[in-house]
Amino acid sequence: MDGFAKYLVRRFFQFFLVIFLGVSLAFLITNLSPVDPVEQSVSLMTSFGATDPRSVELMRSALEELYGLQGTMLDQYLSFWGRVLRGDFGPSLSAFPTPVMSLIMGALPWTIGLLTLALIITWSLGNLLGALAGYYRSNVLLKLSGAAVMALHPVPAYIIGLVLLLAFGFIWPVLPISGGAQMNLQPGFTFEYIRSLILHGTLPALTLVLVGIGSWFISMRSLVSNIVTDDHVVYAELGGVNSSKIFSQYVARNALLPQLTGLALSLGNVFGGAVITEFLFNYPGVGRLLIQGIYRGDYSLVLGVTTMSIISVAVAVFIIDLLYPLIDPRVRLG
Amino acid sequence: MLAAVENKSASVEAKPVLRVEGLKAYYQMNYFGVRREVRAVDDVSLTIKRNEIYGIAGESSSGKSSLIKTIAGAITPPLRVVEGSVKFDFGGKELDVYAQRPAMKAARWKHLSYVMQGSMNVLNPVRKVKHAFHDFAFKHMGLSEGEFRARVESHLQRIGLDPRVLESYPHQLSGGMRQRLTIGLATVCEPEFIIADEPTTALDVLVQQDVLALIKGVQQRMGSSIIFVTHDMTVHAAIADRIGIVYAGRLVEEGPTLDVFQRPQHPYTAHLIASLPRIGDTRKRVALGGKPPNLADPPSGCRFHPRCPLAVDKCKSENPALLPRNSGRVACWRAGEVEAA
Amino acid sequence: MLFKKLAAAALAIAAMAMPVAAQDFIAGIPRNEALIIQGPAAQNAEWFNLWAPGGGATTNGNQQLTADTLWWINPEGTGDAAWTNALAADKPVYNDDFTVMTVKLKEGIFWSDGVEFTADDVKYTVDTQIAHPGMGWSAPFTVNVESVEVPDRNTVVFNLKAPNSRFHTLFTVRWNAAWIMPKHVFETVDDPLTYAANPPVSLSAYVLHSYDTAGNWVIWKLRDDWQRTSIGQGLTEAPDVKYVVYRNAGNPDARVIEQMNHNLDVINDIAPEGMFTIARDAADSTAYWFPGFPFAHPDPTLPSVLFNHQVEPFSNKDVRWALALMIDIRSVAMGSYRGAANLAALSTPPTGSAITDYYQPMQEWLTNYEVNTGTRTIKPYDPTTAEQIAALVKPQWGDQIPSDPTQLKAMFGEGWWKQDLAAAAELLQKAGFTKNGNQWLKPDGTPFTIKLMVEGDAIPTLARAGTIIAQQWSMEGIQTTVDVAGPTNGQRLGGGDYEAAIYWTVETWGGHPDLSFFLESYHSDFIKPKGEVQPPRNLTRWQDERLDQIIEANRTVGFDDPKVVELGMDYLKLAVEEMPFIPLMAYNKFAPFDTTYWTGYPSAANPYAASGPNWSNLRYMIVALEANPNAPAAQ
Amino acid sequence: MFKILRDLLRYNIEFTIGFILTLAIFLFALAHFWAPMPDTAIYLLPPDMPPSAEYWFGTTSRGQDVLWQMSSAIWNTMLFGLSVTILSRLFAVAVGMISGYLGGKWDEFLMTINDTMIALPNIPILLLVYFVMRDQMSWPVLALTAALLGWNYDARLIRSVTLSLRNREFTRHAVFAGMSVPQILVRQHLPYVMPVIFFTAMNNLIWAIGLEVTLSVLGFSDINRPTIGGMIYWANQHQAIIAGIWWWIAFPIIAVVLLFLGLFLLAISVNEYIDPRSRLSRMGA
Repeated sequence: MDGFAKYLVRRFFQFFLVIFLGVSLAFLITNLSPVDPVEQSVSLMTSFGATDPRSVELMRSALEELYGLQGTMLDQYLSFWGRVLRGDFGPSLSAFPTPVMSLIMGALPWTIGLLTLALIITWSLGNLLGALAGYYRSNVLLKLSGAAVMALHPVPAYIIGLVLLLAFGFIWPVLPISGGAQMNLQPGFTFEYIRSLILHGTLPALTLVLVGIGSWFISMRSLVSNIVTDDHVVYAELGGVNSSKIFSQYVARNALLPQLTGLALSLGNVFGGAVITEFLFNYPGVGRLLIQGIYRGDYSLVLGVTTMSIISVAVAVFIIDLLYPLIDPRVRLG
Repeated sequence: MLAAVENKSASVEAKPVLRVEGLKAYYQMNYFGVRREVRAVDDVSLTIKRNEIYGIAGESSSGKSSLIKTIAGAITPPLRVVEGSVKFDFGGKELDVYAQRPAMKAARWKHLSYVMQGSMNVLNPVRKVKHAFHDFAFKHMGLSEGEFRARVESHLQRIGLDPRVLESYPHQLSGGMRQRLTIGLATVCEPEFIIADEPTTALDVLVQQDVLALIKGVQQRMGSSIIFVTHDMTVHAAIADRIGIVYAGRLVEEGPTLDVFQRPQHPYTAHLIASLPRIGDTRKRVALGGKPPNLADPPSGCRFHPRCPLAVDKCKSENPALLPRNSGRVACWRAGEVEAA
Repeated sequence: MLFKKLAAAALAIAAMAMPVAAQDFIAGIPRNEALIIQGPAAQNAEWFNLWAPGGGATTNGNQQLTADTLWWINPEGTGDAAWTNALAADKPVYNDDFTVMTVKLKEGIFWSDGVEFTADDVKYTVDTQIAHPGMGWSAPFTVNVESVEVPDRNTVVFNLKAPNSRFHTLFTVRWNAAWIMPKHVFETVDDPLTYAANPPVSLSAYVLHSYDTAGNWVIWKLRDDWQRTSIGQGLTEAPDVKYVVYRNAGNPDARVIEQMNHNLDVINDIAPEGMFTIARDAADSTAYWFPGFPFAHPDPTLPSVLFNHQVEPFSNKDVRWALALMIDIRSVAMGSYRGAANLAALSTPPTGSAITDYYQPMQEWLTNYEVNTGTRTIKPYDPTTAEQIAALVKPQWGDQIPSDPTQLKAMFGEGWWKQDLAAAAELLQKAGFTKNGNQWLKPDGTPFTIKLMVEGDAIPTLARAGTIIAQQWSMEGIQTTVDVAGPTNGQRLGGGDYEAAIYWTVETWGGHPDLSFFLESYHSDFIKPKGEVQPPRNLTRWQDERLDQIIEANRTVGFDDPKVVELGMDYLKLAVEEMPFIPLMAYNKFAPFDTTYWTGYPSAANPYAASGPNWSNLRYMIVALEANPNAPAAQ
Repeated sequence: MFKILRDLLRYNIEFTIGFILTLAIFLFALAHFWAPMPDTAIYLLPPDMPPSAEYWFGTTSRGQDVLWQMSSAIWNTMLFGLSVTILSRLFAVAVGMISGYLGGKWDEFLMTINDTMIALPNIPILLLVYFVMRDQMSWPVLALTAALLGWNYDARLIRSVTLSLRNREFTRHAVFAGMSVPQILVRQHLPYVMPVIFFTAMNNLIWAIGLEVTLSVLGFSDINRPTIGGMIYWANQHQAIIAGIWWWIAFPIIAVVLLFLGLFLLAISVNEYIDPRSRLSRMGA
């Protein structure tokens, strides 16, 4: 227990160090970006109206003050940490004065709902198919599905999404291609709304599944085909243990361990959003928010999303590290 | 057919439990340029009697491991049986390993168990030991869960293991304990036949002695037969009733252990025995020249001839058959001459 | 087994999906009472304060449908018809030296919460913004306004700090303008900068109905008292459009699909190819600005090749002219717009009143204009480019392309400069350049190469134009690479961090000959040294005394004075001579309308409103639309 | 080496198919050096021509031959992808093996950096770096940036392999035999790590190409340089899919898929060849 406590302290320290380094790096890169939120706002305000040059100067300095962008980078860095510790990323610069946090919180349920579901489907299906394909190497159906997955794997997400959009939005227009739910529908636990959510989520989720399944499939198949030559599997076969038991308890169970780490990491990454898919299907999630933030030079928002993402990945890695001994009896902490 | 079996059951004691006839098992590879066949098991015939420990000896890559895997029906392509048969006789029922696969599968562990090479790693690392017993043996025993557990525990105690190991994970046990456990697993169903492939190789000498005693003890209690493979002649001396010497995929000599050790008939056997350390023996060991042959391209005639101190021209061209001589069998044109050497 | 399950799941999804067609596209709102307009995704979906920074920047209908101010100019209109008195009863009245502007307001106009609109609202709008420097129109009010007086409830008097004959343009909507604030609402608010104005009080015919917190749509509904608005007072019967839906319809491909599925009535912009697809596959249910090719609606902006005059050798007008003469405008038109471009040789957009005020009267001058190449003089203008482009697109469009030159000029522009490589070479030699093999060397002996900046994704047609011009220059020995600036485009242009770029630096009223909209900012007083940020519009940092004189003269002339056109021509002639940037064409937008539910959209033949959904005067289109009697019945 | 290749070709059908596919696409991509027109030239051919005898894969809306565009695009994309893959493999191997073998403080230090990099979200960081670099952002810089973001997960994998090798018999032998740390890592451990490298390289390559396409789709690409992402970018700008110019996108995607199938088959057959374990089981003990 003493060893465990020591380990926990060390691991905790590392956890915070990772977050500190990651967020600092993100702050640095974001602040080096030449996209200036003040200029973006000024050009938004002046690009369509007849604005005389003297006013623009005035507008610029007023905005700098309003956005709190005065002071050195170090000042901003320190005040940034101060706010982060309070769970506040300050006001968004492109949606001033709405707090970044409320923008993220508005987008997060969409992203988490869509991505978590898609990830779980992808992970389960990819691992199941991959494990079966690795174990029953001569099965024709599995070979075919393997070939299909392999062929799909290198196709870019954007293309898969676009093809789905075209197929189910135009050629056979049965699914909505844009947005998160039907327009003017009251959100709530009503059949109508949930059905609408599912319908709107189908194409983006399908895109994510088709895009993501390949790497799980391939890594699982490779893990399994290594494990089937392990002594304990060969021995179980010689021992006449029935093959479904060998598959589930001797092969898949061992192969799943590294995949769980991958799952945890991917779950952590959910907070970063699925940029291309959200962008393509107009899904109101974090990925779309992030891209808008980048385009508009809203580095409060970009930093907010990035920080959330860093923290969630670090937490996921941390949790899986702590849970690992429960999943894999060989690993002991300390 | 069934009637014939019934008829023979009277003479069950006399019947061998394992009969290997003209067995040829080759690695047939078209991979990586090694397109030739590797004749890992080349025309081997042997029988093993009830209640007998049969040792198979030979250098590494002599094909002894392939032979025992082929006997166990544990081969996967590219190793294939080309000719011959492996037949067990369990309680009077003849079982052809390669012709009756489903029956063979059902017989595993009930009648035939296996102690594998590197058997320290044969237990599933992520499951507790008790699951292994359950998976392997439960269905053969016809017991309730509780009875089964009690049986396993008493069995473990008998072989000197604390039943609490059942609740452990394999990595929590020492190498010796794991080995014992494997033997326990292999013997829990009290099978008629046990195949043991280098079960003691990775153990240190003290544990090795311990394990050998255990195997022997279990065998004697159950009256099982064991086919036992190791390159270590001292192990054979300690445990085997009969031994067979394998060289380059062929059985070159076979006989009662004592006879083979005292009067080896094949020059290769003689070499193996001569190279054993003996107390008080100060003679210099003479190393055998050359390397074990490449099984993909074996020498003509007697495969041992390039290394044989007694080789004559005939050895290079004609392959000697394994023929009875004295108390055993030997395959050598100059069989017996080695005794004088 | 698994595959069976998968197939079953797919069927289940399909079964759930089938009823989509049978369902209202918008829950609870009859499709045939709603006009669906393309809007962008709103980041700040719950924010309806138009006066805070960035307020109104999202095209969600807020400023398009609820805000109002004194006057409007229809960018497509000509002459008096282009002018609308909205909240003002009449045109602005200035005193002689343009230091006081008096405005009479209309009566009987009410905010949507029932409070009457008065002169106090106007005064409050100006005073409040001056008091809060972060607000949208705070800066121009601070610069211009000394005080605002309200002698009676229908009159506002602005006392200006200095003479300004264009002060009223702050309250004149082209795209937007200083919208009037509801005094009775903002008075109760602590900080007008952080007030979300949710729900917004409307001063125009539509009012907020509902919106998506995720920013994908906003629905506006016709006010019950629509008559008590400036737009309603001009109508004889209630508008057919009961609901206006601004929805984010996704990327250009999704927009085309949605319109062909009749889920999007008004598209803001798509690529020419998307437009052609709609014209090919959905011709029966769509309307366009032109009835056939080139379809597009020209915005009053002027995409040009911009040069940074503070970077050598672009300060030399001979170099700029040489680069202009190296361009084969026909390829540029074909490559950027598939020929559907409205070409411009003059430095003002060829739209609205500019055609009759400037382009047509100046044709003769252009035809006779001479350029001295150093060795000879040439007449570079080619008035037949419209016919040439017509010949290029005829194979694809056949009978849609008329043969009457006048009609062709309306479609493809009046004319442009002939590609003249020999003259271009002479001009470069005149500027001290030498040619080594197929590579031009600058006077200092280094190779002449150009980085041509384009925006890229948001304005794809200009990126396309850029790659063609780059290729033409490269082929003539000036290695040109295209540099995509993306979101940094505006800043790099403003900061002078570019050599050459494709963008616009000229925008006009469209419906009025006055050029002060952009020209005011071209005065040399506002030019910043290299490295500092230039205020909007004079992005090339062109500096010329003659230009300053024109600008100064324009300041002292009234908005509707005939002299305005004369000064405009002086500017245009100067711009031809100096070629500070190479004007290419109008910014053509492909904005097809779905006629399944609505008819009576504006067009080149009946340009009663602008067609872009982010232009505020779209409201004049919305109230004019008629329900299509053949529309599918509501469910 | 040559003999191994010949034997692999002769006796391993998977290797043969993979080899032929990869070689064919490599030669096809190589052919762009002999293209009849520069790959940046536009409007030299009639636009929007469907595939025909004259233009096998049709022409783009920009008047380019899809065949030659693809040829250049595959070359450039693979150059980018392979650069990312090789660079990131180097990082991953170095960090993973050193961390796994040395353990202790070094391990903690390297894994902290590693975990930090894992936690950084790729797309925003890449886009921000793109903004910072602006027109200095050439493809090698982009490749380096991507490589810096793409090694960390695999480094952890390699670390765990090395960790398990550290306590093996042969490592102890090597230590007693006086081998230096780099020698042990390179000679003794690398062969075991190689399969991991091969297997992750495929995924990394796909990731890198996906990244290139993503950046292009979002409008952050060097549009002067034909790449797979660049082709998609331009096809998008011309709404090619909706306009029915499917050959502009379909052929490059098919080529990429074939290339990856080829690479995958190569990888699994070579993997079998170099994996000490699977070779062992094949040869028999």
